[in-house]
Amino acid sequence: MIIGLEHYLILGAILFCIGFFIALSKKNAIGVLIGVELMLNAVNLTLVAFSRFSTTEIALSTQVFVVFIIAVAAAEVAVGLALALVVYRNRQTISVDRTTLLKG
Amino acid sequence: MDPGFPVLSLLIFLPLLGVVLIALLPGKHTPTDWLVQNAPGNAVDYPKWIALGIALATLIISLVMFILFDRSAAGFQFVDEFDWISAEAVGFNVKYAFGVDGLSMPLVFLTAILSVVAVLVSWRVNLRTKEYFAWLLVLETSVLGVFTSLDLIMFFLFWELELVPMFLLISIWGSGNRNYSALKFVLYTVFGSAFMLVGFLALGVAADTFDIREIRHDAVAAAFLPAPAIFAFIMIAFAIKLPVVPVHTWLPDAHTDAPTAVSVLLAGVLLKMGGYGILRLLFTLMPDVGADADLALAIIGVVSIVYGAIVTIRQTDLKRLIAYSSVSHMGFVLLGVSALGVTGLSGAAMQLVTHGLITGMLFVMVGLVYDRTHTRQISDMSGLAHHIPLLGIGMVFAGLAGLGLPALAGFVAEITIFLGAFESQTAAVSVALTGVLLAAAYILWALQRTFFGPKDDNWAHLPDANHWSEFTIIAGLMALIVLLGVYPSVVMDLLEMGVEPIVESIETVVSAGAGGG
Amino acid sequence: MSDFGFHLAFWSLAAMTIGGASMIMVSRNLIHAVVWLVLSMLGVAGLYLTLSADFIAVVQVLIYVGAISVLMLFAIMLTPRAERDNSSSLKTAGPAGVVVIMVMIATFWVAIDTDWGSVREVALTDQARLIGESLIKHYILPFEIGAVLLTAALVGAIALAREDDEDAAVHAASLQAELDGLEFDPVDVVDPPIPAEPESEARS
Amino acid sequence: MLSDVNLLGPELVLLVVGAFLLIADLFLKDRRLLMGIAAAALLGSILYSAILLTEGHMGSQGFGGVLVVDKFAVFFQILLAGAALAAVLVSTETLQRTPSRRGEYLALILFSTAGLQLLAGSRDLIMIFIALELTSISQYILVGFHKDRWSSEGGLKYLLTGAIASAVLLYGMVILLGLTGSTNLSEIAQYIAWQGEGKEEALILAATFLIAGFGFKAAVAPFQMWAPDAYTGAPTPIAAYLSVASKAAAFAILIRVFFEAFSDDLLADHWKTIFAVLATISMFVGNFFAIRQNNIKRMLAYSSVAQAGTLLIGLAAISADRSELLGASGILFYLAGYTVTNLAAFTVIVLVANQNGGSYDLKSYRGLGTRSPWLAIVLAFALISLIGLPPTAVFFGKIYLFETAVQSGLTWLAVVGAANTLISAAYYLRPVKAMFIDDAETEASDEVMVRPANSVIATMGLVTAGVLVIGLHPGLLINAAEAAVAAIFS
Amino acid sequence: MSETIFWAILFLPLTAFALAGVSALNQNLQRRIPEWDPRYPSAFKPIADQFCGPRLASTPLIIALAVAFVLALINLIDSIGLRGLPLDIATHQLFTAGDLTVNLGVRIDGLTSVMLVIVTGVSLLVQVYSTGYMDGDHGYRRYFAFMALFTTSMIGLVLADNLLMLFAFWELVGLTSYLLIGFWFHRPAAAAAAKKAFLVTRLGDLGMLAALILIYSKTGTMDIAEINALADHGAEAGMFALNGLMIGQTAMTLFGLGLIAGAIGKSAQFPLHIWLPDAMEGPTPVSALVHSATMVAAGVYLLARFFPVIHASSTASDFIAWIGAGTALGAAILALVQVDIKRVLAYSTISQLAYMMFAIGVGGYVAAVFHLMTHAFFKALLFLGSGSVNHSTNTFDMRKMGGLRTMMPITFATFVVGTLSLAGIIPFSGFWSKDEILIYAWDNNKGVFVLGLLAAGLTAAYMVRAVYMTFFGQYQGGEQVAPGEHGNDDPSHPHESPRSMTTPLIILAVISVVSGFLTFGGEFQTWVYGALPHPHDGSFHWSWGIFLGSTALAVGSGFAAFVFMHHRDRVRSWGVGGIWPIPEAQRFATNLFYLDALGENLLARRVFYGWIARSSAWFDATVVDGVVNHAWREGLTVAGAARFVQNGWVQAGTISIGLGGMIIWIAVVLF
Repeated sequence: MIIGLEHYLILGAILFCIGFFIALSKKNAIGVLIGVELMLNAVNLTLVAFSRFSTTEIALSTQVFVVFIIAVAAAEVAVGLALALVVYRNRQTISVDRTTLLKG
Repeated sequence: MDPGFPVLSLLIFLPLLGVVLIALLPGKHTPTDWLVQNAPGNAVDYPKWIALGIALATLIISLVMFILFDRSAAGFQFVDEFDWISAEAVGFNVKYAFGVDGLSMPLVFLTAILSVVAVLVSWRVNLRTKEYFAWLLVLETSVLGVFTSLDLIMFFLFWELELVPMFLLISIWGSGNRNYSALKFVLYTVFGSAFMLVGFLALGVAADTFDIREIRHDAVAAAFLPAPAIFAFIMIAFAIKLPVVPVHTWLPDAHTDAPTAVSVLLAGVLLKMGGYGILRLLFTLMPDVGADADLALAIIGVVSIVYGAIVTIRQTDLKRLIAYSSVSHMGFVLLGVSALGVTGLSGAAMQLVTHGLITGMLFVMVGLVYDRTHTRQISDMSGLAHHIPLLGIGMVFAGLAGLGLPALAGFVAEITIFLGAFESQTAAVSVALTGVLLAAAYILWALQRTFFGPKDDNWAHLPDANHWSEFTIIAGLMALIVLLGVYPSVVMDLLEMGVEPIVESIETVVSAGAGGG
Repeated sequence: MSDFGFHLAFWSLAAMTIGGASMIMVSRNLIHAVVWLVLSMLGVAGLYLTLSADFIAVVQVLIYVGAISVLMLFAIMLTPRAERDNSSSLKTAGPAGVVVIMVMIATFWVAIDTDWGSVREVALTDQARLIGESLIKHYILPFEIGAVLLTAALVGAIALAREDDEDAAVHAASLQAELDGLEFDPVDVVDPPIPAEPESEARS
Repeated sequence: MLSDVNLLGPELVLLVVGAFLLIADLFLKDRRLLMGIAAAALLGSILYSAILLTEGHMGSQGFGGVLVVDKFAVFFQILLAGAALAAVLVSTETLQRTPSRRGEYLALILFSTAGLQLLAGSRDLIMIFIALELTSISQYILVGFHKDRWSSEGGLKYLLTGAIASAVLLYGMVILLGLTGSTNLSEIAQYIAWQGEGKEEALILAATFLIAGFGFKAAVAPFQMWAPDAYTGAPTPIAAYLSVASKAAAFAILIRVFFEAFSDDLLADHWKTIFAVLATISMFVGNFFAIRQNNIKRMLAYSSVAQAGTLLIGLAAISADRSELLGASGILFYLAGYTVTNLAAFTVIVLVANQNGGSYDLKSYRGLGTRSPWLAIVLAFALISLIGLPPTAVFFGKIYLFETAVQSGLTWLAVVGAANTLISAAYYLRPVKAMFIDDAETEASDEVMVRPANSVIATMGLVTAGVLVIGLHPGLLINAAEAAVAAIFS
Repeated sequence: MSETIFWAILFLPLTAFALAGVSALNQNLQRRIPEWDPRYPSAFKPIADQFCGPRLASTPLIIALAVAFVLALINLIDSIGLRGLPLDIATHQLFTAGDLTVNLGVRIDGLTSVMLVIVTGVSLLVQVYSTGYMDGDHGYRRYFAFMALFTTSMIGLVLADNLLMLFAFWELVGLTSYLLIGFWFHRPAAAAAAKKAFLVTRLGDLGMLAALILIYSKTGTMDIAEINALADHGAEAGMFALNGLMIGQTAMTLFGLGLIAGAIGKSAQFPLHIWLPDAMEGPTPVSALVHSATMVAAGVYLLARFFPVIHASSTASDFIAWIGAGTALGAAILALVQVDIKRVLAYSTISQLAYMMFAIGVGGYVAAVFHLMTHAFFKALLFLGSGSVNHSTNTFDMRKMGGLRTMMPITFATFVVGTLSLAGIIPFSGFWSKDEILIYAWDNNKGVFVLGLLAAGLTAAYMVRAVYMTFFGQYQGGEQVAPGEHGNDDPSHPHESPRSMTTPLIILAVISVVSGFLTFGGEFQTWVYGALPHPHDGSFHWSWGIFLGSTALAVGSGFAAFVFMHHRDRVRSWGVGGIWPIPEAQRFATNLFYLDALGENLLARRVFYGWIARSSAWFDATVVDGVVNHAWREGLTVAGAARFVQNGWVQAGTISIGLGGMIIWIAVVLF
């Protein structure tokens, strides 16, 4: 059996789905962020897989894309954690099912 | 008739100028006893005088137009147009175009008259007078715009514009359950105009123009939407406005809770927008569909006439009673239209004009009575004619006009409709005849219970009509109603001129259809 | 790519990645979850290596394992123990499961069913230089914007996280509001009353 | 390369001044001055866009094809900068509340605007992603900028949802990239045209994820749920900004991606259905949820969902054949009208909140008609415009959009849209009723009036004039919108 | 004779109406305005009173009517010269609407001339009488205003040259009748009677309107002469055609029946007769003029006008013959049990009008018109006489009168003349006209003849009964004047009425005697025939058999009634209640055969108002409006409840993103 593109794509898909599930189900805001990170990792894995199995230009584009995604992920996490901190200061909790002041 | 001067624009936007004036000049906000308010020495109340002046000015302009109107030339006169929006690439072109023909001229004149009446009948309004009169004038502009627009989008614009003043006028200056009624009015109208807009757009897209004068019914056949659907869409709006059963229930509520002036305008001109629209848009632009829909229209019309009248009989609130009677009376318009002949259509148009005057007067009278008694319940009143005989005369007169008495305006319209529609809609007319009897029943019943009968000393202190504004309204409207009753040609000729092209196109279509198989 | 070593590497790294991710799903402790995240990311980095993307792998280890995880740990450490719960919300887990299964079906289907037209058998060499050149030449604008993005995030995160004088006042008022019983009232289903926001001292 | 920088001008002005503001904040303590600088930058950006327009750079691509300056982009650049300008000018109260973070606040608005402007001109997936993230991250921070209970919660929710949405969006982009081997929109289009056969599932999955991502930004149902929370929590100028600028940029990029990259006949039919259905859902959800809101910001948030639905009518119409130009120009025209209208409404909301201590409850609007008639009139005018009544901007916007639907044979969609006007009237009239009809509560009428800042009044005047001018003479804007979309479809 | 004259006849009373209206308005203004508006110049009041006093209401009207009467007489003389042929036909276009042309014009022929004289003459006398009768009444000026309007309308009705104009004035006549019946509108009975009269007659008018519409749509004309010519020609040729349009026999029958419906309503024939007795709530001169002499006769006039149409269809003519005969007998029976003198006269009116109706039905065109004329005079006389009685006793209840023959000799004498005329005693005018009708009935329809003859006998009986109760026996004291009303202050001592009232009585009595002689020589017949499409000379009919039979019956039954009344106490002691031997029959008759109850209470009130209208109103409020309101309310509730979706959790938002996206994908891929 040759391990080809499809393997990596399926792997990425599994990772994406796990991340998505975590992001959708965790109560803790940081838990949700972890899920998002997993999703982004899945995206990156998929991208790198494409990079390996296609022409040169795509290979470069995809890898550049991965770099950008990693950077953005870092920025998102930083801001997310800062916001979580502010919420915590206000509410003494970062549980998203208890921060439901805004609803309806 | 081309005056070489945008007289129609002036006419339509003059009230807006009045709004600006009212906004700039100070208003009087000191409420005084309305009985002595006009005693000598009281300060001048600018807003009402401005409103009166502007309304009179529009009346004079429209009167001049009425006189100058060339009764020998068909088509639109006083046309005033330029391209307003032209997006050629996408085919979205809107013209700023106004014009009057035989059909719209009397309605414009009617609007101007009733606006004056509305201002006069509001003479004793003391709550936020500035806004009140400003909104009244905005209302006048929008109605005039509807009657004179020659572009579908312009028509729609003015049609919608009227909602805002109506909403505020009813819900601020109204009585009873006014918020509910105002919202109900707006929602019903918006519901209708939503469909109307789609219909207009379908028409415009198919014909590649929104200009009423340029849309040909052959083009409509090429629309995405089948022509009957377009017709039905637009009809929904007009049916609600007219109103016909079963979309009429906004009308009693709106009328009951509206201030007198608004009731007058609502009954007098706003309902006419529906009938006008049917004639001007549906039958002018889609004669083929209209000709096919005649039976449906006749049935709806007859149901409105009879059912409306029967329901009217059970009303216990005087304003509500008159409101329901409007449902019945406006059914005649549909009946007349369904005749598809010059006679029937002229009658329908005539009914628009005469009902405007008559029901306007009825609402004026009820409003004046309500000002005094502060009740509209028929059961609360008795023998009012003893205490307020002059108002009694007005009320009886208006009531008799409303039941279609000869020599008064209503008779002319109704008889013309009957005569015009009988041949094509025999059964419908036969049933509709009972409406005449029912109208007599509810009006006479109401008169008997309120103005006649034993004296009620509760009302002994009531002042009769005692202000020049009241005399002016009553006498003026009576004179007009009698004039139209004994010499209807003065408007009938114009209306006939207006509907002739419509009937011609219907006949062309029908004969073409018959010839083609 | 058929040698045994490669197979072993792929499957073990895949197991590590998926296993780590799965452990996050079930872990009840947030700190444990971050540790599992690190494991999973290391697995991904390893997978990058199997794809001959060494530069990316290095970046992955540096940024995710080195920076993001640490950042998260810091944030978690700032909260009390009670807030380190990482349990799933039972209310959302069901619908979330449905959605995720749908996504999974879709992505699997697309991954397997589509002809991706994969061509190249040989891996790219000299990746760091090529990526750098590409960034400077072709993707200069995203690169610059990315820099701004990071600046914005940095500045914003600082602005949010740092506690200023006026923020203290806001918190005080906020707490006061809570004490005053302006907390959300479950009866008032229509709309939570939003009390007046406090005047800051800066207003004068 | 230098000419490329020229093309970047409008954004560059914002980025540079934004960076400068971050520093200037340290030594400039006058908030008016800071605000002035930010406003000047936005004006400069508008001016630059105008210069680009007149200098004949239209259609030039820069930076290796990732950025294009065409009339379409310029239209949005001006619109977005204008919206941001209004948001900046009404931010006096926010700036007062956060004396130590003024620079950051203004800079983030500028960065976010630059991001949105770039989005409008992007023709490359990576560029789109970065621009989107720049604006998103700035907005997350801005929403949580007040750091109180509501603001921070709104910010966090926006961020968490947004992060997930952008992950989904990325997955879509990756599938697209992997399939077509390019990040450039026109190359993607070529690929689809030549080799797209048999790969519909993947393409549609990618497109679905893109719709989800962009739809999230535009607050299209069912991707809208963040919007009410974020708007309610955010500082009001930011809520105003979000409701118009985000939506505008999202629609810009939707038009670009779907009608540059995905315009092939292979797929176009699907888009028509998808957008039509989304439009219907959005309109109903937005209007239906708005009916029972008592918080005016939240009500406008839901209304913005409904407005997004109305805008989607245009997208559906483009996808149906025949009326590409009309549909897209309809969207642009409607967006412009909606932008000025919503800004007018929000300006008044800001002012009223300043007056009454930050309340957005409808009750606090009672008797406004007598207390501050001008504010009440402007708000009423804006709300009337939002319903789509004349003589206002949205009136023609609606007519124009429904016309596009009718022209493309989507009459039912026009009917749905028109029927939704009915529902929307039911709630848009509630504040009007509160202001003019209900009696003021006693304490509210005794309140001492705070004189609003000149900048706010000026903004209010400008946007209100905009609503009126567009309402009375829509031709100009329609022609501009037409010219703008001609750049894409020709 | 110029057309102007006829317009003058029409407009003279109209001018009087305007003046009376001014006077009435002035009365109200004078009474009210100075109280409210201090600016009202007090000097104005005496001037206004001087020129707009009560005399402004009555005097111009009397003058106008006098002039009109003279003009009508001159015209009649001209008409004689022309043998009743159309004298002047002038028509003017009023308005057009498409094919419809509505004209306003006069048609003067023998029939019109006769009618004009009757209307103006009787009206003049009644107005003179009214100045006395209404003197001191608060509504004096209003009264004359209405009277003027009524006379105008009636003249217009007679003059009309086309059906639409006729219908218009027909309705106006109905209106003025409404106003006059409800003249004392503070009496609930009067207000109710007015409404009832208007509605019931309008019910009949619907038929007329339908006929009008039908005939217009079939022939395209409303001109009376054209229609008559068409009908006449068709009746001979067996086919109706005009302007190239063919009209079926059914349409012609329907047209006739429609006209008959109008006539039944206006002339109070079964089953629409129920309004007339109630209409006696109006002032007595009104009853005299409106509800006996002129307005109710309009129905007969209408049928006479359209005589060829009625006779173009045997269905229509038989129908009206039987209706008329039945009504004549039924109303006579009812008249026999009334205790209110005006009600006796009212039922008598119904009965006599029914005579004219069946005369039309059996072809007695001239006889009907002749009876119309004689009846107008003697019935006006009788009503005015009853008014005179009332003027001094304040009551119409015959049980409270009696023995007045000595106290009011002129009234008595004239009343007896009227009675003899009505009873058909030779040589009073009623005899000649009634006999002629009976001759026609004998010739054409024996059944109708029998009914008519019986009615003639009953007529004598009830009139004798009325005269006896009023003028013979002991005076029963009258009735005290009701508070706030105007009347004789001392009813216990009745006195003769003032000159203004007795003079018209005398004049009418004289006319009642002599007008019957017009029948000799056939001149009258010739005039009236002149109005038909085929004018021919008339002749005097005479039949000894019928003369003897009817006279014997009348005299016999009158004598029997007199004897019965004279000995009624003894009759009662025989154990027979009332006049009728069977109490049930008595009750049946006094309850007006329960027709009123059936029509008004059951059909109008119970079935229509209580059931149909009520359920419609319920339907409207609950279903038509209710559905909308419910949709609205439920919509709001659902909108409120649906917000649980937006529950504030981040995950709700994110799940909806995922779900939405996936549903799109699945939908697109699968479909």
